Amino acid sequence: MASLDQIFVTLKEQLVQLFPAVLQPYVGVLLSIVAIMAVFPGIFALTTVVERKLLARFQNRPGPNRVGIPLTKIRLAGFGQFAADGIKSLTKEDIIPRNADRKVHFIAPFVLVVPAFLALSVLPIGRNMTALDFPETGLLFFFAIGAATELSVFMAGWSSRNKYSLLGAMRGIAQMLSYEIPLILSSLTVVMMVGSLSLVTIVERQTSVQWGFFHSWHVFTPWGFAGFLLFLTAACAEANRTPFDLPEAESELVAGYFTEYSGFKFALFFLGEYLGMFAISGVAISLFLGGWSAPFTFLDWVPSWLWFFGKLFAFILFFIWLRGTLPRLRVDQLMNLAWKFMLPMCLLNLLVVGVWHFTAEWNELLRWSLATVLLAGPYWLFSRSFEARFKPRTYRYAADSPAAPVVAPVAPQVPI
Amino acid sequence: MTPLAAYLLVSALLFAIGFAGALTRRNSILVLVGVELMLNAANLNFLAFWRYGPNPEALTGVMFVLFAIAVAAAEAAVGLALIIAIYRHYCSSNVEDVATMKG
Amino acid sequence: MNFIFAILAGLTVGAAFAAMTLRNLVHCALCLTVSLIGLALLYLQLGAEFAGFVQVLVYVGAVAILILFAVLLTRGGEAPVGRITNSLGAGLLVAAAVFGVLAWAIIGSSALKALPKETPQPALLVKAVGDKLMGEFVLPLQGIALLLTAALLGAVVIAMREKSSPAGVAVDSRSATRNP
Amino acid sequence: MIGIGIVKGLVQTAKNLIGTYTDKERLVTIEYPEERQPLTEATRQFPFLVYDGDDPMKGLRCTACQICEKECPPKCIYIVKSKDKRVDYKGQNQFYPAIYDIDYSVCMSCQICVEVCPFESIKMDTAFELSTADRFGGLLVNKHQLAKSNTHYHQIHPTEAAASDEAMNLERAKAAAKAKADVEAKAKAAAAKAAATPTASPEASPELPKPAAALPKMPM
Repeated sequence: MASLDQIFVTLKEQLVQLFPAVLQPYVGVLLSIVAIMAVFPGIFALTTVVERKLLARFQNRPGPNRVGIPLTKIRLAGFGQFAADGIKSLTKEDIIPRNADRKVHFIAPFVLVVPAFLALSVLPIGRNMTALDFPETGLLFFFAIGAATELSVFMAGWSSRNKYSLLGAMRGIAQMLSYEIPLILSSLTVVMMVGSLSLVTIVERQTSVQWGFFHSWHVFTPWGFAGFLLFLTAACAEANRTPFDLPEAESELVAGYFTEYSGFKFALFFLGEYLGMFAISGVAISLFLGGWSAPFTFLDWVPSWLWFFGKLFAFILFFIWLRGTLPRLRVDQLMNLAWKFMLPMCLLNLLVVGVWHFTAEWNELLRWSLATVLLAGPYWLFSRSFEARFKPRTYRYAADSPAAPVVAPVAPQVPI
Repeated sequence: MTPLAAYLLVSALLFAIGFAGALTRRNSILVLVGVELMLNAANLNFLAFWRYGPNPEALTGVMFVLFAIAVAAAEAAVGLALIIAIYRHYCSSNVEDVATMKG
Repeated sequence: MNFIFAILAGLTVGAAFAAMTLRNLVHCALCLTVSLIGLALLYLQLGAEFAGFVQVLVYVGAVAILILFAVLLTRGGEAPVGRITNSLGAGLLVAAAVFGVLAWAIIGSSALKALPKETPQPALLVKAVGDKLMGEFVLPLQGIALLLTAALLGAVVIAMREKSSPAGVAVDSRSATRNP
Repeated sequence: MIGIGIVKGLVQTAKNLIGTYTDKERLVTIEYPEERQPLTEATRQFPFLVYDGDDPMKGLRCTACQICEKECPPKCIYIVKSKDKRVDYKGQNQFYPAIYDIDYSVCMSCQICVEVCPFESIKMDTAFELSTADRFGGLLVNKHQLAKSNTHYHQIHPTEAAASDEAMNLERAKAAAKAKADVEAKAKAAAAKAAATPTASPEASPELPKPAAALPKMPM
């Protein structure tokens, strides 16, 4: 089973050996790039179909189930849809608005996609399988690269010279900037606990066995669970997924910052969004869900990369599920959630991690209950005060309507 | 030319560009951009000296850069807030229009 | 290394030059961003991974976006602005003089020549940075924390619009209309 | 507490997801080309011309009176009258359409042509799969395409078709009665003529009502 676990690593080594020694490092890099450029867009293609099918099922519809192999009657349950969509978007006319800033308009999608690929390359997708390993700064690299997303959103929104684009871009940037703080703070808990910024080290630390049968994933601790939930929420916002899809709210902003994009560039935006989602899910997996490690020790025989991609797929399904369930937030609700609820919870979580670190010698039960109380109490308090502001809305004129009959008898007096 | 001198020259060039921009551009945001460039040139200097200097273990250069980045971020935030406040008052972000105090 | 350095230096300086000369403010800000990314790559070349990524995170992720926001809020993105002030000649002269002096100092410096030409790449360990921040530099760190808090509050206070309490007005007008 | 509502919602959608696989009642979608919803009798799409008998062109009820052409709000009907006349279902000599075109791409399915037609000749069809690759001429249909049999009409709108047939039978009976009356009158006249040959000329007036009965329909 160890051979199956390392099959891709060995394969790469064998392939590299075929080349002269001078070229070997370059070929190795090239192979990693090709692997990433092939695998993740492949998952993207699959995700687009799965998302549409599942969303349809959540709404009691059958979803796409027709496109299969052309010229035959084989339908593949609709899984040929991504090829049809891809061909359509590649052959569509590329429209650039007359007033648009052509250069910026052209560059924007690439500014989104290239960093997304870079961000994917730091993920440990299996044992010894990390394309770009920064032993000192892996996580920092990821967050630094994520900054390019905002730039791309701005460039796309501003260069289109369209009010919806600009509104979407402004919303998007405000949202991403706000949620970057909870995102970084919640991942900081793990960094504090592990003492390293390297994603590889963080994952390896979670492979240690606890109580003889399961791996000590960070999500199995109070602070890790809270951090995971906070990270998940912030990740949802960073990836512009429903319920945080305000930047591209199609019912109000047409398509947000990529309203004026069509054809190939639109496809690039679409790809970039999904790659960003995969990357942030991958980081969540590496930070909290043990990366490529199996949940239980008796499942260790399953290859590590299979675990990673399985978890990634679970994440994708969860995001789709959320999209099928939750309505979109309002802008003020969005900002309130980030600044008045998530930020204090993140800071509190940092405190709890400190407590957890310094109570390592304590009785497990005592330690657990202390951390849980420290997190759950303020959570309850925060959410109470937070929800107090979300009472069912009353509308002034609707509330006034009972007063209307009082006015009516007055009206006949006017002629007198 | 040693690598250190090359880095220092690039840094000097950046500083001069930022300086020229800050002196000659009219728009106050661009003046701020020039100031940012000058700060960054200084940061490059620090890191170059840390890398090629006699005592890299002390990490003084890196520390200074980290602090400088933090200060620059604060400076940019306050500076831009000032520019927006001035714009709201004068409806202009041109440095030459804000000359009420000129004698 | 020299080749890569030349490319990065050219990118950084060229983008900085463009940032200071272009007419459209948004283009200027975007060029500034490119220049800042070039600088971060130069930091990586110098072996300061941590500083480089912090540079990208703070400058590209926050400062550049802030500048772009400010440009849009002051309606700078709509029309190209005038390029120069009346003091173009003087400004350029001063800047050129500064560059001349600095270059002369760098090239002619004997102290620089005394340094070893090639030193081994020093390792920048994040742990060491953390230790330094919490040990030797803890006072400046606290100072920075204070500064950032003050800047946050200051920026909010300065840029905040004066409140006109639309809710209160609405309530007043309502009661006013209902009373007669 | 924040989160409980989210979990409730997630459970609800999960029920939907599983329910669509276990409970076919949930999936209300009709997968169109294979499955079809039965059309209701009230379905109306675009007009067609009714003919009686076997030959569509001979049995066309339309007399090219052009009322529909004039009434059509979007002006999508184009009619050219024939030069000659032929016998219609009432046994009268009538014109027939040499050209009868409807532009379905212009037609707005208002059914006014059906309302105004005095000859029960234009009715609404239920066919809706009319897509064509030709944007300009593809939906311009001529009388050969428009002509559909009375049987077809009975199939798509049985109640209405029965009413229409009844009305036509009434007309036919009227016409037959009139013709009979005419024939009788003629015979009477002939008999009278035969009976009193010199005083025949004032009695010739009963022959006139026939053209007079046709007249009220003329002024439009």
